[in-house]
Amino acid sequence: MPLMYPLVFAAFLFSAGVYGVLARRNAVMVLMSIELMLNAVNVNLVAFNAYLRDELVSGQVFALFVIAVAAAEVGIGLAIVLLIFRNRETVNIDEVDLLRW
Amino acid sequence: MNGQEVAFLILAVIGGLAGLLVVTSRNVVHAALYLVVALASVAGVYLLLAAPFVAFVQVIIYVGAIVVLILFGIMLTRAPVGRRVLDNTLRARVGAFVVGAGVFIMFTVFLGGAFGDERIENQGATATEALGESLFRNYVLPFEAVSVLLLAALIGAIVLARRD
Amino acid sequence: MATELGQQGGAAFQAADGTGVGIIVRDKADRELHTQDMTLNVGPQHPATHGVLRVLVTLDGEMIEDAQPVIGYMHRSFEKLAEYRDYRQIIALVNRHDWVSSICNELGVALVVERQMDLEVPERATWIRMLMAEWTRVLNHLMFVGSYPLELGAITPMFYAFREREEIQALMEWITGGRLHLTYCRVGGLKQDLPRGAIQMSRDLVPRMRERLKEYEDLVLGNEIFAARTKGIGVLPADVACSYGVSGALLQAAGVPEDSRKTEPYLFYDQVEFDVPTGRNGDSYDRYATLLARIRESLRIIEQVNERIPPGPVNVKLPKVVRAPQGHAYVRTEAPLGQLSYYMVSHNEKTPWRFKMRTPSFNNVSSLPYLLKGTLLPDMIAVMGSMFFIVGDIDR
Amino acid sequence: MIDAARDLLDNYWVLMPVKVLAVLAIFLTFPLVVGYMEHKVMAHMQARLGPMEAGRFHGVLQLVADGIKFVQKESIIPKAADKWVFALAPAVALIPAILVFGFIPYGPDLVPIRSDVGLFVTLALSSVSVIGVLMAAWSSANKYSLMGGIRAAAQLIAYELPLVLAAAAVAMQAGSADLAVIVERQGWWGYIVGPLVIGFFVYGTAALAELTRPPFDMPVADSELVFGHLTEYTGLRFAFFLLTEYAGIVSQSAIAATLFLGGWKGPFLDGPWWLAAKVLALSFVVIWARSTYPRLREDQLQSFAWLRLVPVSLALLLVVGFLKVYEVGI
Amino acid sequence: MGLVDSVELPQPIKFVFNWGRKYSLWVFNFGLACCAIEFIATSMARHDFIRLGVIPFAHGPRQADLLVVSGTLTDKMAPALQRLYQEMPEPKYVISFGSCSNCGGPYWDSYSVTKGVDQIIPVDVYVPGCPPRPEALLNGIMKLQERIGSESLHQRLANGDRPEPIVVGADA
Amino acid sequence: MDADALRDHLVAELGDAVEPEVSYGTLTVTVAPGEWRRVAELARRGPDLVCNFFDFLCGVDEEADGIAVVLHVYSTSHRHHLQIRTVVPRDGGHVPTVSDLWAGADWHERETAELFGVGFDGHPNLAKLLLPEEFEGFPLRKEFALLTREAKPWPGAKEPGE
Repeated sequence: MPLMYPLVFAAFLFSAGVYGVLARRNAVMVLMSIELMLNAVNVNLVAFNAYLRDELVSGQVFALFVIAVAAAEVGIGLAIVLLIFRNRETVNIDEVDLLRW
Repeated sequence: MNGQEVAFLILAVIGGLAGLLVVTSRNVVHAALYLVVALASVAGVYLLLAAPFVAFVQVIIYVGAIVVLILFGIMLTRAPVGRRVLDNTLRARVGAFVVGAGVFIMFTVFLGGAFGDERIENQGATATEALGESLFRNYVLPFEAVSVLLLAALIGAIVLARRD
Repeated sequence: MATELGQQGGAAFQAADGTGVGIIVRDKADRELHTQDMTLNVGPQHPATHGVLRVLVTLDGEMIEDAQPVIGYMHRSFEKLAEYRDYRQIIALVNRHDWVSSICNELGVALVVERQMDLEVPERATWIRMLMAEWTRVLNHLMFVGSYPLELGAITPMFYAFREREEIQALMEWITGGRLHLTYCRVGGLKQDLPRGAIQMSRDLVPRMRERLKEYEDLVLGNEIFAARTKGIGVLPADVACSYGVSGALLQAAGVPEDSRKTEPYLFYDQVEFDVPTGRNGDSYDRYATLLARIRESLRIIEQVNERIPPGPVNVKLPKVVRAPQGHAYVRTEAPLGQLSYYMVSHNEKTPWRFKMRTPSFNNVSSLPYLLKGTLLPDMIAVMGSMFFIVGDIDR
Repeated sequence: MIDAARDLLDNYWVLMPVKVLAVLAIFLTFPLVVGYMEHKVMAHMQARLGPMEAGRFHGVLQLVADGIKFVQKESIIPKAADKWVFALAPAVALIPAILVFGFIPYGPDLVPIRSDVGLFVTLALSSVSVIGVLMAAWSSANKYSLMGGIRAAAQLIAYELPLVLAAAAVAMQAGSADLAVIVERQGWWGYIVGPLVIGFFVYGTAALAELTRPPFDMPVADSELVFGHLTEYTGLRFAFFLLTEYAGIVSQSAIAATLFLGGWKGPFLDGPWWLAAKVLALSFVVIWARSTYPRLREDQLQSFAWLRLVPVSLALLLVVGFLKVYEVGI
Repeated sequence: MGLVDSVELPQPIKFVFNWGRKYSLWVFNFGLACCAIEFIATSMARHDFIRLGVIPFAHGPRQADLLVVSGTLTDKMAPALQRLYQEMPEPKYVISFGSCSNCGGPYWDSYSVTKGVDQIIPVDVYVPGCPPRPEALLNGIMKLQERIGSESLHQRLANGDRPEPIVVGADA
Repeated sequence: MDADALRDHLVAELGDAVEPEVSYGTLTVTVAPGEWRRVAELARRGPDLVCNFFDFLCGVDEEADGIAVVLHVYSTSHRHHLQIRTVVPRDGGHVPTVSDLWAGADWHERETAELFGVGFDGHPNLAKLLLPEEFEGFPLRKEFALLTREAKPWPGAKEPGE
């Protein structure tokens, strides 16, 4: 399989994520877009791992790390979203511009 | 074109489409469900790239936990629906589109220039054992760092979500 | 920027009001908003209400901020219909308002009419009335002994309770010919004498029931999950209970030994030995335990009554048309669910002028808003189940 | 003749359909058996008889009759519902439940799909079903459904952790995540002699919670939420959810039997029948729990997971690791 | 609704389908008053209608095939019953259990009681009694099953051709 | 205190404001609507009365005299019953609420209001309790005839009391 296949796929997912982060104003949607970007990175990692036939399988190990970090990020992110919602009754990030509420 | 490539293309098209829908859907819950599809096809891509362990971890963590968590959050926050709640203004969206498309083109061109002719040779699936060895021999330190990060995230989430 | 309301498919929660552009500084009370209140309509036909009681619940997350029972779905206008029925027909009518304690309901009517007519009931009839009333009490309590765990998710006790009920109902059927609405009491006595072997049947049944009661204690009271679900849940303090007029097992569980069989004995309750069980904390667990203890006490009474029924007539001769003299009378009895009193105004006609039924469930359930405030939604079931009410008894 | 048959079976394109059919057959029979068992076992525990008429002999065809009935029922999609999500939800719940059956080792060489990480595959697949539940809950446009869904999600997240940890302890003990290898390395008595017996109980409890079976059935608690996420479902779609539930019981029992009870191994004559017997025994326990316990409250459920099961399973992992490293045999 | 009732099915298929419906009557108990207790008694140990394939696991109307209205229907409750009936998917059957739901019973002259559920929804089986004994309900269920075993869904649903309701005990 | 002692006590406390009557062992005091609240408060708080247990509150149609409102309370500590009665006019009759003295009176007053059409001043929410919102009339008043009875004769073989 040409290496470009997964790379283009990853690039596409990544740019979709970029678009999402910029275009969305709902915090949960932004979180989801970030997940897309992280996944794109992972695809790259695993693809290069396969391409390089790495003895240490570093690509896959890093992918696992990224997944763990993503889980932590979503946990924290959603905790923040719920907190904001509870206090402000909105999950739209551009309405959360008051430092103290 | 061999079977593997065909399978990859199918997965990529499904995943790409789902990814696109995630960022354009007007309904948060639909977006989250499209995210499931995108993540599952990514897991399929891992399988094709001879990384079954990562693929199933992807399913357990992403589909089984992260998306469930996201859906949980959405349902608690009453699942807002509609373009105006979810998206920025048209101008911001056009800007975002330009940035996104630029990133995509840039990546494609650069990576195509660098690795355009390279091929991934077929190989047997990575043994989980090899992955484990590498993880706990060469990457113990990052592994521990990630554990601490997770712990910190856990505590942070609890602190944030507490009522008082 | 106004937010669009979620009115499309699946938006089960209605979205919040739009918030203004920039930030509108809200006053403090507004700022402490939690998750949005949600009005949940439990009922009218909701399994938890075993019957038709609707509760309008305002929720904050899973916390109940306000609960308003909406009743009347079973309002069958007993009080009006009683004004169109003569005293014998009223007996057939009223044993239907609390449909699992028919004898106890009829008994009150017979007593209030007899009181107003100054009738002396034969001794044998009074003892038999007591026997039947106590078996009815056991029958009634068994119903709740089974249904309360069912509401908490334990299905089996219900089946056991009905196994027991069927045995008692067999006895009732032998005596009266009916299963549910026995219509056995009459003004001035009883419909008929006991059939052969009835007392022996009743004697045999008591130890059997005692044995079975132990099963409930093991299966339900001894269950950790049951205890965790009910201890400290739905605490009803004694003074609040009194001011709501809560009675029966609920009041006794709150620590008030109020039971008109003891405090103002009617029939021959002053001639038998029994205790009024009380609880300590007034929570759901205590209410259930009190209910079981009440069954034990009833069995004790039955045991004594079995031995004391004297021979003799069971009826007094009455004129063809029964007229209660002018005046008003009040009779208070201890129905299985609590204090059942009848207040009758008579104008010396063949039908009563006004027939007020003070049913236990009506007062008991009116304390629900007090009990439910501040509890969790799943606790609502634990609290409501422990109220031991019959919807017909609320709405009449 | 036998050689010919063997050659035939060696052909991938012959073998694959055979495997698919076999898995489907297991998937369609065992849940029905368990469903019928639930009827009968509960009935006899409650001094009743249970179904007696359908199929003449003790109502053996009761669930078949149910199936035929559900096929004929009108399928209603509520007007306010999100149609696609509503219609797809049963499939999303059902398909992973079927797939799990493909990874279970039924006998010495009877593993339909053998995978290096079979343990993770089965766990991953059984956790996907909850997406179907959430889809059903949200799309029904019904408050009871939604609350059921929220509860299901919270419950799943909480109990996924002890489940995976207990399974990880087994993988650690066996030194493999391949289910076939895990069975190979157990004696017929499985891992229930030794510290892993705690793991068995943790796994069993967590699996019960994942299945939303009593005493962890708050998401579908009838006295609180009518039928949870199933409230608005009718006919065949509802039947799919029911099938998913019973298939879940079977597959979780099978995984538990594989991990802790020696899978297809038995005191004499190893083979799939042992697995079947163990699965039925474990399903019996699941049903037994249903007719014994009331359900917990939501917060009690959460604190039970986080304050009891998670620490216990972590400690178990520690102990197993310690014993493994210092080669103290279990 | 679908294929099942749009055409008259051939006999063997019809037989199997009717058999399935006959022995899988998921019942929703619209328990209103006294009769609900006798209904519960019927589902319990001694009478146990699960023997006949009447499964009381339908927690909501959506899963129910058989609606048993047991007890007094009041005017305040009637809209809820109507809505509940509409929420049930076809083919659905209704048993009116007890005098009150048949005709108002002892509350025939009340100002707040609906004089019979058949004013609100169509009824397949009437079980008279105040309250009827569990055996009467079992009898009603068996009579209904007999009818289901020989009926044609096509006629019932597409043509709206409902046979005369069964009255338990009328032929005795 | 038994009913007679209670009567003497109340007469001593309230004088002419009350009109006591002991009927079959239960003391009923009839008061003017204006005195309703005062007597109720005394019954609740009076140190010798302490009627803390709310039994019932109901209406009685007294035809030409108006509508009687009857309140029955009980003392769990002294074990005595007290019935307080007042008569209000048929049209627009009203008495002050006692739902703040006994929480249980809340529903009883709502019920009496909808069945008899008696107003209770100061009641927090006098909405219909038992009947559907659209129901018209006060069914427990004597002039409210049962329509079914008018349209259809008594189906039994005998009239009541025959």
